[in-house]
Amino acid sequence: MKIMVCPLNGPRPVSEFAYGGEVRRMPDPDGCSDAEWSRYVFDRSGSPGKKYEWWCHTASGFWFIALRDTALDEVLGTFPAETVREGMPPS
Amino acid sequence: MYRLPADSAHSDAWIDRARTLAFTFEGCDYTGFAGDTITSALAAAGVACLGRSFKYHRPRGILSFANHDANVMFQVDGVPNVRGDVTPLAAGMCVEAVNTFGGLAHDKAAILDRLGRFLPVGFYYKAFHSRRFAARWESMFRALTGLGSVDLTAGRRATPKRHGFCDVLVIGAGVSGLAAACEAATAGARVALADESSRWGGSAAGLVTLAPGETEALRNLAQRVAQDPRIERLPQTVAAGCYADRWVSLVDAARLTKMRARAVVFATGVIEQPAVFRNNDLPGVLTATAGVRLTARYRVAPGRRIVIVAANAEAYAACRELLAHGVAVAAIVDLRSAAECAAEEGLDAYRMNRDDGVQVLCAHAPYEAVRGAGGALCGLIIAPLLPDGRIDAGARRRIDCDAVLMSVGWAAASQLLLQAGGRTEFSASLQQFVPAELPAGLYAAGRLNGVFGFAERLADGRRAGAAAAAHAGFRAGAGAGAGAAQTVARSLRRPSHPFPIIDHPGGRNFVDFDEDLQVKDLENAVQEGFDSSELLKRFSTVGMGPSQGKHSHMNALRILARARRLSVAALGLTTARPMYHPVAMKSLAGRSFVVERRTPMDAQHAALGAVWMPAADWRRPEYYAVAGETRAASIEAEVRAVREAAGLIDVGTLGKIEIHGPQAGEFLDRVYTGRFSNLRTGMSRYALMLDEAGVIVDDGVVARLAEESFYFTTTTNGATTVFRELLRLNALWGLDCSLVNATGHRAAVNVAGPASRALLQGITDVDLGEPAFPYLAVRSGRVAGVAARLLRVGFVGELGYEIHVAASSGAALWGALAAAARPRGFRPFGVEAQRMLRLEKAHFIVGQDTDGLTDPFEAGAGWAVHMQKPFFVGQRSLRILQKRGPRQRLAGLEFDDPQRLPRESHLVIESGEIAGRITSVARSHTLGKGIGLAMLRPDLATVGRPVQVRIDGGDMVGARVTTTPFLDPKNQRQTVAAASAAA
Amino acid sequence: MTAPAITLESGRQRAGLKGPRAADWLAAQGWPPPPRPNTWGPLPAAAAVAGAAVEAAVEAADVAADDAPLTARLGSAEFFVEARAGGVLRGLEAALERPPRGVYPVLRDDWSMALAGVGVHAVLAEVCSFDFAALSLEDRPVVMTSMIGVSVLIVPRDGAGGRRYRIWCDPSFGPYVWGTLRAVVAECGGTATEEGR
Amino acid sequence: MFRRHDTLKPAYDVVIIGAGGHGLAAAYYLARDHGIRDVAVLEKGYIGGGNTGRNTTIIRSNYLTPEGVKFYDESVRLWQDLAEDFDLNLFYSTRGHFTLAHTDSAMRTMRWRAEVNKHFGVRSEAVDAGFVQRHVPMMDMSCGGHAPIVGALFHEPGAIARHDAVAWGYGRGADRRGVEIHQETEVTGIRVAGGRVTGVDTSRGPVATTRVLCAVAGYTPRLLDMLDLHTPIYVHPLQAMVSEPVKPWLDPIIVSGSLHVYVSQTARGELVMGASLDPYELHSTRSTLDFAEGLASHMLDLFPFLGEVKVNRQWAGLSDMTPDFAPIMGKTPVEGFFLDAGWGTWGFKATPVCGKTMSHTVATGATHPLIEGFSMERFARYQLTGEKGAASVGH
Repeated sequence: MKIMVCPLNGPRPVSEFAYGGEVRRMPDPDGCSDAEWSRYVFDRSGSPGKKYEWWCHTASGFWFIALRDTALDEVLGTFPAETVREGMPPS
Repeated sequence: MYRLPADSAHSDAWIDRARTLAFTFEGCDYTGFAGDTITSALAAAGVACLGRSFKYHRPRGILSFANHDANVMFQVDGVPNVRGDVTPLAAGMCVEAVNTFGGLAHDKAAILDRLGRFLPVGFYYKAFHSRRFAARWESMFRALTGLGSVDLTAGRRATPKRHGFCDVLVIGAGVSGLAAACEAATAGARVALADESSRWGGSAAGLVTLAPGETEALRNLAQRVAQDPRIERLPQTVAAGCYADRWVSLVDAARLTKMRARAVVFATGVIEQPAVFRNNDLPGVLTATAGVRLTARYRVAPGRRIVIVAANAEAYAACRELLAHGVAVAAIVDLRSAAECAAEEGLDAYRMNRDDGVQVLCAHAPYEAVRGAGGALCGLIIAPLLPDGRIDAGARRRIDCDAVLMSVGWAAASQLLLQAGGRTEFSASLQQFVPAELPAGLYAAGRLNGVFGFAERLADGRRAGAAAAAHAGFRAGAGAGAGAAQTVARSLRRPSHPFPIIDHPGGRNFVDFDEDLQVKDLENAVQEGFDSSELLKRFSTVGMGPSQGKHSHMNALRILARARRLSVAALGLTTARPMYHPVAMKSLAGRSFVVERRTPMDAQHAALGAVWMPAADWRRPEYYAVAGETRAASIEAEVRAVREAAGLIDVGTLGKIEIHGPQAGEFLDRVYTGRFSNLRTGMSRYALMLDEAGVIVDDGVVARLAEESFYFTTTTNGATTVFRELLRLNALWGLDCSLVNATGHRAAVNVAGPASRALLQGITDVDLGEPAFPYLAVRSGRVAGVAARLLRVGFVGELGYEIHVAASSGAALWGALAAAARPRGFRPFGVEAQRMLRLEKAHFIVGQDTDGLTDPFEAGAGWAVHMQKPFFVGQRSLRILQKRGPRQRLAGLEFDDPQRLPRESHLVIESGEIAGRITSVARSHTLGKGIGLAMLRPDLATVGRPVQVRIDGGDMVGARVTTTPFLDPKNQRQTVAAASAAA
Repeated sequence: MTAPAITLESGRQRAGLKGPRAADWLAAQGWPPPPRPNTWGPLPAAAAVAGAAVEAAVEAADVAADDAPLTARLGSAEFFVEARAGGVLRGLEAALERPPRGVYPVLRDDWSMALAGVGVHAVLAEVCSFDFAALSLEDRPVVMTSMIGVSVLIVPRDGAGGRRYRIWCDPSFGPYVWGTLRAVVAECGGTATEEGR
Repeated sequence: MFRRHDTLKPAYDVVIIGAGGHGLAAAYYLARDHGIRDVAVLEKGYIGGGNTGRNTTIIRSNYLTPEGVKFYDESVRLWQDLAEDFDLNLFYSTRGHFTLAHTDSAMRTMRWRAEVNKHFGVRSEAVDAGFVQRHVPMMDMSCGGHAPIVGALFHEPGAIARHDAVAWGYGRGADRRGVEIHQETEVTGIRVAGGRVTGVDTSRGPVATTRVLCAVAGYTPRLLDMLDLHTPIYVHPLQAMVSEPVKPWLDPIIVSGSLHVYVSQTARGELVMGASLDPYELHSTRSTLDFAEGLASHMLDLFPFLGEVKVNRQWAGLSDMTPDFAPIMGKTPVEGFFLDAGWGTWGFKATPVCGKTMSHTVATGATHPLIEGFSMERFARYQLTGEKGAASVGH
């Protein structure tokens, strides 16, 4: 089974984690148009690529960010969740 | 075939003649020896025909004797599709052939063999498809299909599963595998060594004609493996699948081991491939390795007069081994030219001819195997093979024999390596696919790697073992790891013939023995346009049988290549997928752990006669059964108790969350539609949660315990996902607050009813009186001596208190409440009564009265939404939804005839169109009415509007949209008035 | 012990706390927190005396050694404290009733079990995908993982009786975890006991 | 059965991307019903090599919403005649389809579906546990004691068919009518001028055309990227596995939403088994062990006697999912570019009607009435289809 390296708990099989989807920037709800908002709510970057994703180690309730190649299922790196607020390093 | 006599020269390596085992096959009695497999015992008894083929029901015998003989599968003591060639014989076994009609000897379906020419490949697709035939073909095929049969009465067998861990996993314990394991262990790695066989040595095990040095080397390796504490030995273990990050499933009789390895060495070897010629499927025609294993290990001679069809050095080695065991070989028919033979095998051929009278015929090919009286093999017709590859059928002649051994080539057992993400390429010089690119941590060794010589395989194994250990972080010290530097020494000879396929006008030259596919079947498929390996496989089903193409895919590729005038290299293999070898479902399933949650009062509910219903991972009392009372009556009585006196319900399955910190209030403002930052300490408020699209996903109650501390509940079903999402949002927003999940650590009971205050006051130090403890207030204190949190709630529409205590005090709390309540007509109530009670108050249940698209306005919960807040999840979407307008509305219905009510999910029909659906319905005895909630088309959702509902059988019943709540619209029962009334 | 043995423990006293100031506050209470996330530390000497005294009365010596009071650091800002006898924790519990800003009490009503004996790793291999055998105990690890589908907290310790694993889980999963583990232990030829029975 | 074309023509009336069931069906109906025969079907791999050849071949129309039911019911009707249409046996076999309910809330959804179905004349019934037991007597109604079956949705017309043959049949039918099928031909770009399609670039050179139909399931997002079109489509693998052949014992198709199992027995005697989507995004068709473990365990909950039956092979396909579990079909903002996507886990059963409706839309330029509810714009308008409610229950 796939191994995910949790920044807190170390390498664990992916079955110990919950997938939280790709990290997406929320547009300013008051500034954006209805169209922009609906795109944020529904649209996804569906093509394979290197994506920043939310993952949660369920046994410890610890959320973090993983950079994963969704074509090959290769985890290229994991980061603490704060990274989301500090702004992500480029894929 | 027959058992060789005990012989002083060669001890019986694998069988114990002192212990005979009796068993039955097709109803007849047989005996074998301890150590025999089912197949070797039958072969020793002279039974040649062991099964019938899948499609034509032709008699079949041993082909490869290597765990992949799809035609030698048995029904053994009720177990279907048992591989006889590897299954150890046990006393009293009841063995039967699969896929016969009226028994193996007189299989009625054998008629299909004669019909054969009317059943070309793809024929199934082309016949019987008209309406007229449709029904008939189906019953026909369903009758003929399948192999073994399932015993529908067998019980579930739970075999354990375990996780395994090692630095280096070596798959295959042949010469190279053993060397790899020892080398890796020498470097200090934790090694696991797995092999299908019960003995180490692979194909070399048990051979008496190895060179002395080879025998000794093998013995030393086996001893080393047996003794080294760093090597975990896994004999009789099949590596069935190789998954991501070197996660390998290892299957043995007892269990499934999920092995996590830092590095894997594939020493899986090669699988011998049959020559393709007419009647190559007759019992008595088998691969040379099969014949050698029968002879050397089980002391069963394949025949009394044997012909070997040859195209490589292994053929001559096999011949030597047979001769050494005193088995007569009449002739070697070598497909290679005289020059090639002379160059490669000249000396061997000369010696065999001189010393043992073995006739060696070069540049000849098998043309047809001949069936004698009684169906047994009686001869092989051979013909000269011309330089251009054609057969000179005119010059054919017959050699009498009772067994034909085929040694014309190999297919790499690369399936696992490919599953693991390895890549192979076709080597024209070897006529074999060899590893090209391997992902980090994966290594190949031995014949799989194209290395055939004994010494070369030893070295290649050492090289791979050292490299694997190094990858896992273990570098051998000086002296050890001698093999590490060496490069792969691939065979200089050609172990496989480029085209061991002989055309015959009469066909019956089988390529795939599982699926009964002949040369022309594949050629026709290519003709039809199924001319890539994947399409050919799907249309002809080549390689789709139980052996997954292990004997057919190389020859099928060669036929495809010839038909398309391409090289095998240009075509490539079909994708390799798990399982490498079929795995029983019991092994995969294991004991299957099913998570169950229990509240601390579980035993008390059971004692009270609880009838359970599942709720998330929990079980909750649906109602409490009372002797001599119907389900309906019990539920009605539970409702009445709450309305007239008091009732208790275990609400411990609700999600219970604490949030602390300066920004806890703001956090709640963001995740719920309501405002909580302004909630007064000691008070609570209904809370509604949306997703980003504005859809209702959960609800509960938020209580403020202190300036910076809140305690709130979620639905039972939502508890886990809601808490997880809140953790994510907290990580995302980085507010100064932290969340605590108290769901399992706290027990909770709701005591509700006009008498609840009086009941509870007796056992608590909290002042429950007005105005000390008003509606929606929350207090801390002790109940029955236990530290408790009390919330005054009104979900069921009565004066009521939710009491939350530590889980370990839950049973005590329930006991105390029960004791206090009994004199007052106490009755515990279950989920059904609670649904009735809340329905009378028209409180919706998320997920029952709302669906995956319901927004708060449609649900009539707009009052709980504070659009003027700066932000909350779903708010922006609600603005859009407000513009769009509701697509449905939740409304209360009162039915015309309480005796004739619809069921939940029955449809509201308006002038022939679906105009809504009933989400909740019940006959309220409190009100003496039939009431319900329905999601209606907005234009129908106006008070007083009559609607029609279609019930079972298609009849219509009438109802009228009414105001809600149905009961006590001013909510007086759950506030002051009701309380004083009851006091 | 010659075979795996599992014990359902009772009578443990536990406290939990979390928050930005939890570590400092704990230290101020005389409970030095383990410096690194997901590690544990023993009870400070002062408290230990009181604790040990009580324990000596109730427990066999070797178990008391494995079973001495501990503080576990779960992630960076959450702590879990357990002692066998109430006396040890009374002070801390009292202080937690009125915590300062930035320190939040966490109710810990876990079920706890202890797994030990020869073949203990065979048992664990059937119920958990974590490689405990390869785990070094030098820096006192705390393992949060999933066991038969349930989140558990595990503290391994090497004691007189060999490797011994303390296992904590949410009480609502307690009966399931206990029932399953005792069955697996029994299958591996081991024994199961409930304290106070 | 189909010809191999050595060269691509410089231009075609219509280019269809993807030689799966959907693409070939569209080509077939374009040629047969609309007389448009100058069509090229471009396939990166081989005919039917995608989800057409990877699904578990279940055909049913027991959906939740009017648009869904009508659409699939038309499809089931088309299925019946395909074999004669193609002169090819599709092994279309009506088995009856049980979607098991283990909780009263699941039962509510079953009844909801049954009622909507019956309203549109589709034979479905919410049945009780006794009915299920009578029809599948060998099944353990307690499911190993932890998920007792309380009832089911019984859909009598539920059927299975030989998935590959469907693609081959449509392929042959299209081929015979002049459509060119080009395998091993990958589309590398889509040419647009002034907001309308002018052609496609391929691994074998450019092709001019004014109409492109994209029917590539899991590869849809990659194609849409070429046009900078955005959709909610996300891709997760869906896995399946098959057992060795055993003598027939299971007639109906059995689906359990809460146990994540669906199973049927093929004409060869194999048990074809599937479960729910993989839990995270991935664009590779790798297999996982935990899938096989979980599915086997749930299979034994239903059929404890299968312990000794061996699993022969596992595989996976890429499911193109949407937020409301309904497809995205019809026109797009790029004129001349038509989309048939978002089929997730149930594209196979809709193959014929997708071909019909998409060919109509491509040929006439007018969206076929049956697919109006599936437009790409519905998300921006917050007009999602109600299938979301049904998603929890089976395939």
